[in-house]
Amino acid sequence: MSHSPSISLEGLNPEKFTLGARAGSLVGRFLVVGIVGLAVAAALGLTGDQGDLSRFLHAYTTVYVYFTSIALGALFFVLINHVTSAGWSVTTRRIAELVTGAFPLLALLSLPLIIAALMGTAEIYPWANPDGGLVPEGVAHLVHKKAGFLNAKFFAARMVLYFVIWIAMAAWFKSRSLAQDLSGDPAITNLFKKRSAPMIPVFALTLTFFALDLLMSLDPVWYSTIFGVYYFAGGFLCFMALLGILAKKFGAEDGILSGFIRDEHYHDIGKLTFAFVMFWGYIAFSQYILIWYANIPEETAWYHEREGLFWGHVGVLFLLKFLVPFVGLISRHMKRHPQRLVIFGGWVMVMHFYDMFFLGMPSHLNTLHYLEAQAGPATEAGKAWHHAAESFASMPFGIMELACLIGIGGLFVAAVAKSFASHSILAVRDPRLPESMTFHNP
Amino acid sequence: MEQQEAKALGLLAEYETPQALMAAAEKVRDGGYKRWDTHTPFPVHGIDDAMGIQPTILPWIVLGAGATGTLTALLLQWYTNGVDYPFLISGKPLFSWVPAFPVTFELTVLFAGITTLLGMLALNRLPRLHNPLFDVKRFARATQDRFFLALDATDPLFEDSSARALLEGSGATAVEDVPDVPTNENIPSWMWQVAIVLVFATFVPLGLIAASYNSTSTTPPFHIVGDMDWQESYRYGEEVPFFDNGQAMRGALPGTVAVGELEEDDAFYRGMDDMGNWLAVAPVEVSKSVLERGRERYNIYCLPCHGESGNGKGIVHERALALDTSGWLIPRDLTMDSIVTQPDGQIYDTITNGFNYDAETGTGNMAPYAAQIRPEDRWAIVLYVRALQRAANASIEDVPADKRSAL
Amino acid sequence: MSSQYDLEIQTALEDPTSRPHLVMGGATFASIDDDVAGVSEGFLKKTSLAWYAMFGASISVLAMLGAVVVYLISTGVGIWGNQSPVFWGWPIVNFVFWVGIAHAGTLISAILFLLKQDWRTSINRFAEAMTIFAVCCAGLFPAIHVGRIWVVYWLFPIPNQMEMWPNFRSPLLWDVFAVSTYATVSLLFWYMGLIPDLATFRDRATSKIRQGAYAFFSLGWTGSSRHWHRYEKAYLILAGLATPLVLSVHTVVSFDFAVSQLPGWHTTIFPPYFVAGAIFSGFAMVLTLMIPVRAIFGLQHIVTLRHLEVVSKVILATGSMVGYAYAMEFFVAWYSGNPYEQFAFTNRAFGPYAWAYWIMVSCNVISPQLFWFKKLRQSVPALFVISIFVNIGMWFERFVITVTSLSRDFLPGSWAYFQPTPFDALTLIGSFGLFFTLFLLFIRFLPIIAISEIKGILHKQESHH
Amino acid sequence: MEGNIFPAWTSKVRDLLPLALGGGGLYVVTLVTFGFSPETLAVGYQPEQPVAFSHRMHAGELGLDCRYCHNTVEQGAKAAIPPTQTCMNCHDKIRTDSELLQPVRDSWETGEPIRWNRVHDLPDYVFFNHSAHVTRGVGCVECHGRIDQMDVVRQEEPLSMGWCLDCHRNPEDVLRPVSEVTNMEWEADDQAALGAHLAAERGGINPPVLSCSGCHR
Repeated sequence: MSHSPSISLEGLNPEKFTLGARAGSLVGRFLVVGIVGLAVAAALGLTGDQGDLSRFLHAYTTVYVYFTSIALGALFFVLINHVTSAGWSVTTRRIAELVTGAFPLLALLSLPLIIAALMGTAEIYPWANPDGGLVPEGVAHLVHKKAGFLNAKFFAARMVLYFVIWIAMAAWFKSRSLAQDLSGDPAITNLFKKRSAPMIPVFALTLTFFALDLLMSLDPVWYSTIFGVYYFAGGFLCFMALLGILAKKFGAEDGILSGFIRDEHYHDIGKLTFAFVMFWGYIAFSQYILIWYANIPEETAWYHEREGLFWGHVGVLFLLKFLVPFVGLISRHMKRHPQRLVIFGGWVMVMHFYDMFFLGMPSHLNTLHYLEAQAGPATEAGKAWHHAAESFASMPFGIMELACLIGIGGLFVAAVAKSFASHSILAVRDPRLPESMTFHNP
Repeated sequence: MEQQEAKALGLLAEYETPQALMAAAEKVRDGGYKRWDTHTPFPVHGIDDAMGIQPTILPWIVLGAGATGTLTALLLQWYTNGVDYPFLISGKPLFSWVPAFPVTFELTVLFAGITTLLGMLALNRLPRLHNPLFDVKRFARATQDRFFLALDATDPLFEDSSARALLEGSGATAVEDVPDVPTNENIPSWMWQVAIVLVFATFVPLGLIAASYNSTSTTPPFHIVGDMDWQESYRYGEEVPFFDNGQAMRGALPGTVAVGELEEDDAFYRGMDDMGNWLAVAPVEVSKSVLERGRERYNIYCLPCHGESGNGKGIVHERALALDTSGWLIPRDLTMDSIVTQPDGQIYDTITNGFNYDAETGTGNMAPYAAQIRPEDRWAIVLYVRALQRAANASIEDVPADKRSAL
Repeated sequence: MSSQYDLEIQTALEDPTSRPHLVMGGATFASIDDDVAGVSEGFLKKTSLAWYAMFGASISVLAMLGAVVVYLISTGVGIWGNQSPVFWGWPIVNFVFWVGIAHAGTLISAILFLLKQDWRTSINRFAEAMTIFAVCCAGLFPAIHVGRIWVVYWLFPIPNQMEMWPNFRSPLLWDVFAVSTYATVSLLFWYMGLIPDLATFRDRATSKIRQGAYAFFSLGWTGSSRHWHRYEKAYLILAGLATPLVLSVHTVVSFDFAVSQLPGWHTTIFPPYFVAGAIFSGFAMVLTLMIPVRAIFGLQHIVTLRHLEVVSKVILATGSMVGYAYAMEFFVAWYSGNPYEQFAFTNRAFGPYAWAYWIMVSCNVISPQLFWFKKLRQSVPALFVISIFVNIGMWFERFVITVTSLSRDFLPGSWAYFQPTPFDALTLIGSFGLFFTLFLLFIRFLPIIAISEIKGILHKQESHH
Repeated sequence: MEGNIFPAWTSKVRDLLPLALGGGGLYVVTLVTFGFSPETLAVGYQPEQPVAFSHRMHAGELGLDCRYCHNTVEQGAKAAIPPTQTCMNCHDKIRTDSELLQPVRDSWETGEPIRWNRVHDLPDYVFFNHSAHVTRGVGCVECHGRIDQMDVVRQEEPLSMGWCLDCHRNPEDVLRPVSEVTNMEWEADDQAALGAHLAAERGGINPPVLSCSGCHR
């Protein structure tokens, strides 16, 4: 029985756990990288033809929902730990609280999409301009039917609402938690528990509709009731993977949280990552098998489009995002080994990006096909669109996607780093800190 | 039994608390003892280290069982639905990982789950219903509120006095001998007798099966699940109590004719022209295939009496003569002139209605074959009979010139 | 039904710096034995009249079930209300209802074990037993609804003279595997948990028969630490196996419906939604049964109000998930623009079965929302009443799903109104007879609380001070 | 608990238990496999008939073609049991005073059919068509055995579904020229070559992959 290291928890100073310049130096660098990346992407997208605009907006959306899902995962981590009065997670919970500091940036980054919708840019949201020629004729009546929900103004209003709610939630937890660093008031912990419970349904609904708005409505015909859960499962999984990586970074021998993040924490983070690998696999499989089995054209079309792209089969996605980390993380030994946890965490984060790519980018291919059909397949323009579609399908990850990834990713890292730079990354006077320091996994 | 003084099988020490037991366990471990154990009412965490227990291999066994389950399920589904009896249902592939997944998962868990319990029991050598420790009265509290350390006398380091001293000095509230209470180690003979009787009893059903395997019997076949084998609908040829004549098959109502059975074509069905005269020539096309058909039908229905060549010396006739049946009427030689000169229609009529036949008594020279032979086959037979007549009365001129030499 | 311990908890202030005691009343190892074994031993000394009365009632209902089943098998499923187009009527509703109830036990024993939720120890044995009995009741319905129960072995891949195999691409066959695996693993899990406690019973027993029986079933358990080591590992593995298993069972049940193309059935959220609903109904049943049992046998210090409150929170959480699923179904039905989908859901809420739908919504969605109030979470009568509402609501949920969609299929010419016959009702009532008969035998002869696990908790509690 | 309740030999019983369970399992499997097989339950059924009609005599020694009596076999699903008329074709003249033939004469006089006992009886849910087989070269002998050697007819084959499938999956082992279907003694010089040729020529013999209603309707 290895009891906790002999760290005295009396009089811990939040200052000591503030990264300061170590993180602050990243902010400026990543800000520049991010802005350059986005500028390149925007330049490519806005100066080219319809196809480039479509590609830019799709790539932007894909990368955007990826990083937003991580922030949402972090927010959920905070909520669920409070509502269950979790003790083990206390030494890692602040990390999640600080990651949610990216929400204001993400709100800002939603503007291009809101503007695109308001301007009726059918290249990304065919419903934003139902007569813009990018809705196949046979389903135009469906898009009109849905106009009560899928219209630009309501879309913009919803986006604003989501971010108001998320920013408020994240800010409240962060500020209260930071206040507890100074006061150590256990009443704050009780308040967390009390408030976090009703926040969970609000969180669930906003996340669901966010996923519907940004991803599902890329194809305004297709629908799946499980879609919100699918997006949630992937996002929380990705955040747990990130948490494992950050925990290793801060908890290593020379890390700022050395001694505070123990093998038991890696084990628990590993277990949650493993559990959500399974949960994501479960949700993804449930959606797939039901659509595969019923074989209804309007549903299977969505998967069919996705099988024409990149690795080309949903089975590959299962293999990479489910089976590999499942086998990798099944043993207790792997979960308690931080280096391996980081390897599989990194793998999961990449695969979650592939998942978002799988959800978002095929819609661009559709757009190209529509453009081809609109121009007439026999015409010069039609042939050009056909060629564009072929070349995109053969290599869908190009400069545009890379620029968007660097752009939004850079800004996201900058925002998170800023958050880390100015606050303690340990909830030093959380009443359950001692428990977190001594608990044992069976 | 010879020794009056029972030798102790070991020592049992009792402790009040898990902490005391843990401390004692560390001492015994450090003392180098190998054959000893602690007994507690609940799993005491940390005692594994205190006793030096190595991690169990159970997880690996379970992993193996789970993998076996996975493989079993996949092979089973692939082989049964994809290979052995491929059966296409609602356009699904014969084998695909998507619908195969649920059963694969379940069997993996089933195999692994059963192995977990059985593996745990096997590694623990359980069930073990007899245990010398049960003979120590205070040991009953091992499952209640006391903590015990048992030292086995077979341990190489075990020496009563030193071991006792070690335990007594370890904070034990009591140290006691584990008595060697006499017990029967060998399976009693009545168990063997029962087993032998059982083994012999198993031969009875096997014998019964062997006796009826492929063997002749007047007992109707036994249908294990017979409920749908005989349904409440009657079929042709079955007996049914509902109707007067007890037959399931219903005849046509008097005065009605089934569709297609009007048989209004006199020439074809009766062999007569409009005036009631026999047709001289069969109203069917003459071709090799019809003649072949005629030969085949003739051989089935006519040959038994009239013989292969139509000479009236068929095998039934031969047999009738051999039996010396008084009532036997010699079949006609179909190649005789009186028949050669008959019109086709008349021969047809003979096949249909018999010859010299009295329908009332059912007797006559030849019975009617209308029920057995279809009209077009009767005409085919007529043509074939003509061929037989021609062959019987043929001259060398009838043989094609190039074949004559063969005769 | 409340006790001094309940009052103690109701007035206690939460202190996040320490974990509250799960076992109260100054319990010791020995007193736990007395309390739990006393339930069973007390019976033998002087079996309570109430038990005999309840057992008599249950077994009569069970006998009635036997008679109904015999009549069903000898006559055919025509005695039920199932007919075109509602071929899946009452039996499937009851099957899904009971399987759902069965989920709580494994959830409590396996998932909460993995989540290190120590409070599970007070109720896990009880819930596991409930699981097994509920699976028995659930298994009854598919078994008898096939009509020709004697050929039920066709569901298993056994070589035969027909050289036919079951169709592994059918979700109904997945059900066979899922439910039988679940029943087996639940039974193993339950039995494994029982072994040390049966040994305790054995060592306390005074009559030869009891000693012999408990000695036989406890397999010679001596509490050896070497045994405990493997035992705990096995328990952990079984928990790890049972966790995805419990999810898979109701998922596969949901596949029975959702792989079809029938509007109202074919919706992708069915798998997690069914699982949430199953846990929801299972926990409600745990409350319904646990509240009277703890009061009758004086177990309020082991199954404290705190336990009941946590259960109520799980009910609130899963009830909200179910509500989320209802909402998503409705929204997406509209969003789909598919007239069949839209009709299916309008028909549910306003069609001929609207009454059932609104019973379902008020019991399943609205009633658990009352658990937002701490006062109600800590009021034993309120917990009891709401848990019964949830049980009713979850039965109606299955009724609504099964019957509304089938009774209004794609072909208006075949539309009909499903009405159960008295035999339908008697079969359902009879299944409760089976459940309670088994349950009453369980509380009379077996440890209804995991004694050794409670002792572990007690030890933990003590060593914290 | 006081003292041991179970004697020490219970551990030895435990060690033998896997053996006993394994043996018991094997025994039950054997029992079911052979006990429930049609070879045990159905094959060899040889009911007594109301008339001591000898197929050996009529079909074997006399060499009457099967179709002389079972004349519907080429057109219908059933190979009809002949009416009394067919018997009387000859027996109004042969053995008219035989004791054995008394039931036939009675039947003829009263018009009551002779109640033959059915030997080969497929379950009612099986749709079997004689003509489909006989006119495509499946010999009578394949299902009924050497009828021409039986005084009293007996069920030779299991008539189980698996038995049907075995043949349908390997039709080349049994197919013969249509002209030889009633010939009980016929044997091909090279069945493998002939069977393969005939199976390819006829086609559609393999068990139905698309629906059960090929045989169950």
